[in-house]
Amino acid sequence: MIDIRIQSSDFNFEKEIKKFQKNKIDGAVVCFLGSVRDLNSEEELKKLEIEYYPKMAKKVLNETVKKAFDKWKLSQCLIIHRFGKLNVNEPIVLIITQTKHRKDAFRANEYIIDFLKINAPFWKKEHTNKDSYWVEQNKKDLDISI
Amino acid sequence: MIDIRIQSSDFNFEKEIKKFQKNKIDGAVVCFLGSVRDLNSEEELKKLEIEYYPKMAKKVLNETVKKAFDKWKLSQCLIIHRFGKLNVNEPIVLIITQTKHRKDAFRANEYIIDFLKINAPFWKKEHTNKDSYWVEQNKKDLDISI
Amino acid sequence: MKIIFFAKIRELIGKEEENITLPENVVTINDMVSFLKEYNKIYYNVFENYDFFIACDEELVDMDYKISNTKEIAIFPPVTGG
Amino acid sequence: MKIIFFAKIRELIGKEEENITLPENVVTINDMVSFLKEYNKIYYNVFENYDFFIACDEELVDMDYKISNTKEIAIFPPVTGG
Repeated sequence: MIDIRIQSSDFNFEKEIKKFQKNKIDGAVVCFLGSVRDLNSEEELKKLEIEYYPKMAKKVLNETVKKAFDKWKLSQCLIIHRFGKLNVNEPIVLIITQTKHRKDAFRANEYIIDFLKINAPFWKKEHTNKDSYWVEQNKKDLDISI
Repeated sequence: MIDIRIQSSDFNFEKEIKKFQKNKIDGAVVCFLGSVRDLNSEEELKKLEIEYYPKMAKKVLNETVKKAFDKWKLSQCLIIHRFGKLNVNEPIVLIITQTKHRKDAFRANEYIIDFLKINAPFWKKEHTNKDSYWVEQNKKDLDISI
Repeated sequence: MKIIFFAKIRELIGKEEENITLPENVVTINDMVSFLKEYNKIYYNVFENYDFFIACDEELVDMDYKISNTKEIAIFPPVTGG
Repeated sequence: MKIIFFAKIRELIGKEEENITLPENVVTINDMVSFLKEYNKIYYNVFENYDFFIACDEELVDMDYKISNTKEIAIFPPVTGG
């Protein structure tokens, strides 16, 4: 099962994880959850806005998950990436990977978020109490060899 | 926040993860969820029974999490490990790690589950439709260098 | 040719998309960028002063990619999702 | 000395715990194992034929660990949690 969703609405963690628990064979599930952080500055974050290129984003996420399926023995994989205006603490991205052996679930999950960070066409804009700023790409993300 | 629980009852994923989302600074959360798998044999698993050494289990999990806090910049960590008789698909262990940078959350989470697997005094017994068997230690777990 | 823009580059260009007839001598992405830089000073500013990526029909491409069969060209800044 | 057992070893011994007065010449874990193997054939069988670990007051110890200040000794098979 591959489930990729790009949506503005929030999601229910319990509901998503329960789908993975129905798999009787593969006991290891790893989740990555990325949420909106407050700014490390004097300004206060009011909203984090996420813009994306719909057709390409879906395509890149699909290709990423297919690569992960080829490299590790994934039985199920979910990606939810949100767009629109989000508040501090709201979830941005959820990635769930399921495998028989836990090492594979960790590796696959990290691979997907690393790849997503440098390749998937999403852009963040911070709306603070003073101004609005496009987020700059984190150079650390580019240093990751995949 | 360090939260370590050893309990027979099930837990609510949504409720546990929501506590982590309240942290406004650290945006990366990684979860590991281990569940009861069906047997890869002709016999049918009826129950998986987990026995443990209460005082020592609590101590080992505490020490493990403290080591993880020292090695990575963890802001929060939760471990729930269940005991008693569980059905196929029921969760056995949940580990949640939260950090500012996602790499640390992945590393710390994997460190904790690896360490738990070889050091925490829990034992699994499989009750099938035919007989009962104590689970043998997975040699792979011992090969992990920490 | 339909060109679409995203995020900061969309704001700099001042529109979400633009239909431009590219002259016949524009063969590669590099040719297109040179052409657009001459086309007006807004494009000149974007390509001179900002990091950008180009995708042809939803695939990232290099500057020497030949655009002849492309339906949609997207120009956007470095991605910051996840 | 209070000795407690877990999992398969608990089942082999046939009880959850046993209070045994160890003689004065039992100084290390190794001495205790030798003593228990002579104590009865159930212990002999366990120590001869099964993998076991020993914890003194909830800390895993080696065979040469001195047990003098220990309050509780636990004997159990390799762990299989998680």
